[in-house]
Amino acid sequence: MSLGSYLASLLPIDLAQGLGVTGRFFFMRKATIQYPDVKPVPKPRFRGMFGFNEERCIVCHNCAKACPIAIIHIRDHFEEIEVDGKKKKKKVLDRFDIDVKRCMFCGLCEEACPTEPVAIWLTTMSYEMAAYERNERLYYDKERLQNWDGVQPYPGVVSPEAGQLPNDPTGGKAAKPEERR
Amino acid sequence: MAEQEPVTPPAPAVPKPPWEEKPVPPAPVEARTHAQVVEILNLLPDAVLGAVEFAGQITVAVPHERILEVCRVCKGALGYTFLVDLTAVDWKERPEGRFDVVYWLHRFTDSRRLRLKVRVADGVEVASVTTVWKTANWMEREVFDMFGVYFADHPNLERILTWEGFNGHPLRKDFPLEGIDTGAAIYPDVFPSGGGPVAGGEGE
Amino acid sequence: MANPWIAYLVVPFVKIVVILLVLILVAAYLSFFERKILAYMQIRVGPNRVWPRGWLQPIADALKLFVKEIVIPARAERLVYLLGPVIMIIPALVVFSVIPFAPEGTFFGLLKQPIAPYLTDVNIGILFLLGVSSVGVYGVILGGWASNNKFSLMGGLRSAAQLVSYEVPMGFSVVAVLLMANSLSLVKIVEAQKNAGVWYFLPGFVAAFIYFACGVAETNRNPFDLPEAESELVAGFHTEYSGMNFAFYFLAEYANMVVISAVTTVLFFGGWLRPFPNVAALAFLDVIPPFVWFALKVGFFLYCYIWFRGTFPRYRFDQLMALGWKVFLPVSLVNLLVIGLGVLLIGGPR
Amino acid sequence: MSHPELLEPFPDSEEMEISFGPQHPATHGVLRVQLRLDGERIVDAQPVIGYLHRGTEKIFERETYNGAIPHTDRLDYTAAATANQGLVGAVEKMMGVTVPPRAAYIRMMLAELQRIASHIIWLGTHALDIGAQSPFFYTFEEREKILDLFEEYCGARLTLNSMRVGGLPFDLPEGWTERCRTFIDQLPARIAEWERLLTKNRIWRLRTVGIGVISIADAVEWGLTGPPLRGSGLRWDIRKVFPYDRYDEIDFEIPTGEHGDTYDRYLVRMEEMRQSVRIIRQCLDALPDGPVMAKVPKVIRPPLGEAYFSVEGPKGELGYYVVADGSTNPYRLHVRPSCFINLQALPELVRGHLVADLIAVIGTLDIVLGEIDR
Repeated sequence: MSLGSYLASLLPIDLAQGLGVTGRFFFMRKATIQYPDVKPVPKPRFRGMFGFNEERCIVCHNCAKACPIAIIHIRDHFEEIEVDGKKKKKKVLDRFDIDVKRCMFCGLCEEACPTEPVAIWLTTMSYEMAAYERNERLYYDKERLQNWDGVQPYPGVVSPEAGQLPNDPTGGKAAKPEERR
Repeated sequence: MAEQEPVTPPAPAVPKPPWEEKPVPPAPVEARTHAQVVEILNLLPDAVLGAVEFAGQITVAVPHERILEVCRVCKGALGYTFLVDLTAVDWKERPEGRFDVVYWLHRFTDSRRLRLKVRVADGVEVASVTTVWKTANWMEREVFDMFGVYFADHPNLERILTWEGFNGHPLRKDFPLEGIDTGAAIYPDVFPSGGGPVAGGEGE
Repeated sequence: MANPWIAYLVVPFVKIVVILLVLILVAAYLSFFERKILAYMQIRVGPNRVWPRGWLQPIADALKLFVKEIVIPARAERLVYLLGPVIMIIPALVVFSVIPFAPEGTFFGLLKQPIAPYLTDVNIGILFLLGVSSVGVYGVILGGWASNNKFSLMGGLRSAAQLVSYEVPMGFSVVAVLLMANSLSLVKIVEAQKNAGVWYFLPGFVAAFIYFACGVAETNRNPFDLPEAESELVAGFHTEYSGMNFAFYFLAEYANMVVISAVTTVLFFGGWLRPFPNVAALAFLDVIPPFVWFALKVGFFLYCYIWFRGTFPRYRFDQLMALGWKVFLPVSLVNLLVIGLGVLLIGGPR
Repeated sequence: MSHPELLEPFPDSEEMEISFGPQHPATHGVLRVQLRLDGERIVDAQPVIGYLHRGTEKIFERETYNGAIPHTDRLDYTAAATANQGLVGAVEKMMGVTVPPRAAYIRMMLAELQRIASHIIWLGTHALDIGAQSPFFYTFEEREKILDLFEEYCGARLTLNSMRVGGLPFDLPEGWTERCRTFIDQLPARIAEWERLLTKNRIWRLRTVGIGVISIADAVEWGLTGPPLRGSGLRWDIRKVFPYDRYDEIDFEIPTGEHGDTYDRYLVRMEEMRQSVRIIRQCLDALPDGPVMAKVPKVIRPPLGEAYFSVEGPKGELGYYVVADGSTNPYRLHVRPSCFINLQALPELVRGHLVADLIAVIGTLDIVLGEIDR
């Protein structure tokens, strides 16, 4: 290497520039969120834990068909009910199970649901559904899907049992995303 | 989507934008007279079994014993210096040649692409094109691993994605979707015959 | 000290205990400060869970390492495997016996007549220092070879070659100081800087830079941390160590860092002297006691160690060697000539 | 090769065989490299892959076309948006669907944001492997902002599942464009900061200049695409050669290197991030309004036939070869994996270098094992 560049290499300007950058970052605001004490605010469209509403469900099996990995299992049967004189057959939902442990939260079931507002939705802004045992605890049946036992809703989020609406998970009091830190 | 020839929307009285229209799927068109196919015909007249153009892409069917020769001509004379992709399709019901080995070539001079298709029966060897393009090495190994198509004088034709002891070729249509019992085959002393981890769902 | 028993037994014993304790505590807390400062440089917070705001983290680490099971690899050389970390930590601690960190004083009147806080004033101080500190490399090589693991073997051999090739320029930059101070004893060097009225950093800044750079290389620290380059050799020579063995290696590395910083302070930055000691105008600086000056300077160098670790990529092994032999060696030689000429013309202390 | 003097074999060399990975911090996933070393010099390096093989292409054959999209997220799990764009584009080509302009522009923005995020992961881990720890945290802090934008739009941060055949499932939430604009306005300054840490740093240059050199001819021979090909000097990018969505209406450049070494690929990717910012800004300025979904039947049934469609992913040309038999499930859906083909050139790039360079070369190829093993 030429003498000029050899001598130039003795002056560590580039190293000093690098030190400058890390030096400045030393005084910048830290990005760490102390998780258990400060919980990050998920966005309204965040695809988290399932919400399910039995009244709105018309048992059309669309969600079970749309699910790429077929983890929604539905059992139903027909019942004869009298509606103003005419005998009509009505589908009644027996079991509506979701194997949440294998779910990849892609949201295709929510899109396939024809009811308005949808009977099954993921925009519940709650992501804390860890469990110690996966086969029973994460295999949600109809009742547990509606009143989450074992899921910590994000503070301020209305749970489906308390009438959460898919596009309005916090019941109007939407936590502003800026509170993230 | 401006492919080689932009699809010109039909111009009804009120020009509705194409995304409001019901989509018109492209139809396969006989392409023997297409420039790219004519190029090959001039050099190797009997090497082209058929040519189809679908959605703007030319597919040329080539007899499987002439594939190496056609590839050399494509790379040398016709300038297809870039092998984009090499894969296979398993047409189980088809009587004579079960597998379609598909070569997807690209030419930098005028950015044209060409698909060569070779029909080969199960167990019949196809000449390996690693001598023409080095990149074909792993692609052919994957096709062998997934379909069981043998490539003649390939440097090291072994399984690349599944492990050595794996018996069967997963992407064949007759390979069960929920996987096969692989435990006993590899660890006979650990798993009883028929036992062991079954790829795919467990139980329910 | 009238009674020899006290003079040669009790006082040195007390000094040894104090110095050893302080050094180990400083080394342990250095690991905590390193993680904290490095974190602050990387816009994160670092350990803050143990005790309020993480201050007891080193104690927790030490306890964990103490309790953890010592796993010895199957076909490892048991004796050499266990000896490795010991060989590395002993020189690191022994060297501190020579380093003068404060002038003779009466400890704010506690004692009747002044005694020297540092352990000894060996008149061949620097020779002892260089000799003992290069024993540490055996700990690395033996540890790497004995743990019967290809990766640690490579780590051990690498650090051996690295230490040997950086010992030479380090020696030359130290000789430059000897020329100026005209004495091997570290205490006299500091006094020489006091009489000269200027730290040896000013005339010998090239030597200081090279000494510190070689010091970074000696302690296998970034950007020369090849032996324990995580990404290549998994963890270098101490891959197979766990529990207290690993704690010794870990502590030895930090102790070596403190030693190198202390020696740099003594040789080039005037030990416990305040900047420009004889200039009356700066008399107000004397309010800070000498020992604190020493601690501030050592702290600055330790901060530089951590700063380097947060910023620089890692040299490849052959580049590191090339740098040692083709850049540091010639430059330190030329600098030696220049300083020698300077001393000849200006005439240093007799 | 750039290290002639390293190549002559030592007379009494007994080579050491080391298996590097699959659980190794520097192999960016479960890649094993069977290394034959002579001292520190690499005599031969054979990658061994397949540890993350999930049979994605077999699963595709059981899925509906829209049901296959979540699986494409998991191919190159650091670049889900471009993977979706590829599959969706292929099926749209099969059915002759033209995507409404608003959907095309939003897709381009998502793809370019994903390219920046993928390059960020590459830079963070590549610098970390070579020893510089801090860029990893600075870069990932910026990536957090991109993931926030994704989370706000489609509800997921990594596995987006953000596109459907015919357009997009839903429109942008209000205020998204402002947040996106504030992000890309401050990004160039951050990129300049990372460059100040690395580009002129002598140690970084020593570790990357002249390492893993490959000429254009060899790169084409090995089928390299993306930054590894452009680093050698060939100006070739699918977005310019076969423009899809509305890339032909956007003005941007394709950066290329000259020597084809790790340093040039580093410069190419850094420049690509700036070009992506430029693209997103133009998309934001010219974002048309209107529908985000074309008139596409509820059940997607492409006609009998086959088509290949590729997008310029962050790692190279990501292609989808769709063979349809008229039913709702693809008969065969092959993915042209850019990382799988780029990794094939590793032995040639690394022969004659030292072990430390293997780490730099794996980093510069920017491989993701999800896409390699499928």
